[in-house]
Amino acid sequence: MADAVIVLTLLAVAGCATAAVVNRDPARQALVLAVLGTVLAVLFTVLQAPDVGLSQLAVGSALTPLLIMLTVRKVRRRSAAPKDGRQ
Amino acid sequence: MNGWLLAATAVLAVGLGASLWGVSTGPLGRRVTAQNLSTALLCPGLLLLAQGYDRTSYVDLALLLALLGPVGTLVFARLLADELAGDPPRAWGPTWAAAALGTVVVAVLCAVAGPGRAMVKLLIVGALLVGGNLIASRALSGGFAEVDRG
Amino acid sequence: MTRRARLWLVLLGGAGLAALLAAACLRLPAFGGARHPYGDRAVAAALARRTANTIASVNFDQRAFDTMGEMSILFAAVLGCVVLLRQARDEHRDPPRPAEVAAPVRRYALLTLPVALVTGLYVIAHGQLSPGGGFQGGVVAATSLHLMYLGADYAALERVRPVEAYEITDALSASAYLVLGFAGVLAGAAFLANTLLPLGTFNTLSSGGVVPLLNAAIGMEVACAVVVLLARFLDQAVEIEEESGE
Amino acid sequence: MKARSALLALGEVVLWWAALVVLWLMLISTVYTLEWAVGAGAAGVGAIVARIGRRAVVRR
Repeated sequence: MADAVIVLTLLAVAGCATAAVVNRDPARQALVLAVLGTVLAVLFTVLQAPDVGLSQLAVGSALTPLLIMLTVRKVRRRSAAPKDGRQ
Repeated sequence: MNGWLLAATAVLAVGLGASLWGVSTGPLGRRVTAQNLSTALLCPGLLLLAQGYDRTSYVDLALLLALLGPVGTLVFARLLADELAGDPPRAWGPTWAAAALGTVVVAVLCAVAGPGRAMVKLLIVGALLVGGNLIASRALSGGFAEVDRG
Repeated sequence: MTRRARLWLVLLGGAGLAALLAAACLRLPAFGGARHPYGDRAVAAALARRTANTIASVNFDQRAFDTMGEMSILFAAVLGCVVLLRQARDEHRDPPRPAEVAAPVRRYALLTLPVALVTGLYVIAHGQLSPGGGFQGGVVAATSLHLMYLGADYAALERVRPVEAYEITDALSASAYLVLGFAGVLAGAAFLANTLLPLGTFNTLSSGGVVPLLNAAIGMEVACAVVVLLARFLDQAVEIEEESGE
Repeated sequence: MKARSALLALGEVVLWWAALVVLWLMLISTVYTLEWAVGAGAAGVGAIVARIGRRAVVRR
């Protein structure tokens, strides 16, 4: 019974990772990835690895979304600018 | 398996299911809301896990999630402001429900911890969690309306 | 090299890797046991050096050389980003207009920034005592500074974050790690050997000999590296315009 | 006037510093001299950044 929480989080990680792959829009992928980071941190916690969980939390919850969304913004501006001259 | 772990499993089951379902389906506004709620629902789960494993140092995980989760939502609110402007997500019902869950969990854990520095730390986590989520919800429903770019 | 020869080379290398992995897997300890030979030895060594968090002892004492490699990877990766994302000749800087953020969000950012920064420093300082350490705390401290961008605008962020200072500190803290390693050599022991400093009292900030110092160096390095990395990304996303795009 | 604004700035930094030292003391488990010193230093960094950040937002 004590393993129920491990099974639960493992299933959630598998589902979340699949959702991240199935989504094709980068912004939506970044959203799923942010949730995946948090879910992975919970998985590491229930596996008694809080150091790794903290690393995952620090990187996955804010830093990775920020890097991805900044890249998306740059790419969108780049493809939008020559067409109508608007940023 | 003690009661705390059972409670943590229940909270995590609800939190993981709801945020996973919300973030992978539906319009963009609902997905961003689900990302915001994932912090509010999983952080109480982490606090209950720390109590269930009887390791006070695991509270640091909940502290970091309460600090950084809303920051992640602010990232999306800021950089997706254009897309969200047309149909700002106003999910105050789920937001307040998640805030209530966080408040109840923190209150119960404080009652168990008794007065002391551990209790104040739990209160700090709770304040950061609830405040951060309410602010992030506010930011999603038009907090960056005047931001065009930059 | 022809396509065929390359394919054979890949197959040969893959087969060698597979053979080595299979040989290693056969000698692994049994799956799912409560005890692990490496775990037992690592915990004993950590307690002998009076380091409360075994992970920190593995990272900064027993396998400090590995951590040096990881630090160099981060350093090189950030250096590569700085070179790739620099302002090219056909681009110019166009300072973004100041942004109007809703007042509660701005106040939240201003209040949370110092709290998150201090929490990051707490995670760094207590790396050898509780879960956490230089990497985790460094990322939190670096992320906290970017609340200025989220809660205000890019100009406000640039005022709390002079990039040049962070670039210099990044290099200085990376070399501080090396200097601490060579101090062991000068003292007559090996590179990065933990024989330099007294081991201190168990479960205090000064315990573990050189571990807290290496931990602090990594924390500074990671924090500065993340700030520099995000600065390049932000420059590209917010400020740098192509000439044709204007 | 200049002295007054300098005093106000100092007061703001000291207030932030005190609040952040209290935060540090709540985060840690045992209190001793070195912990005080490290906490005071970290709180100092946080207080100065808080002041610079607020000025960066207000002075626009």
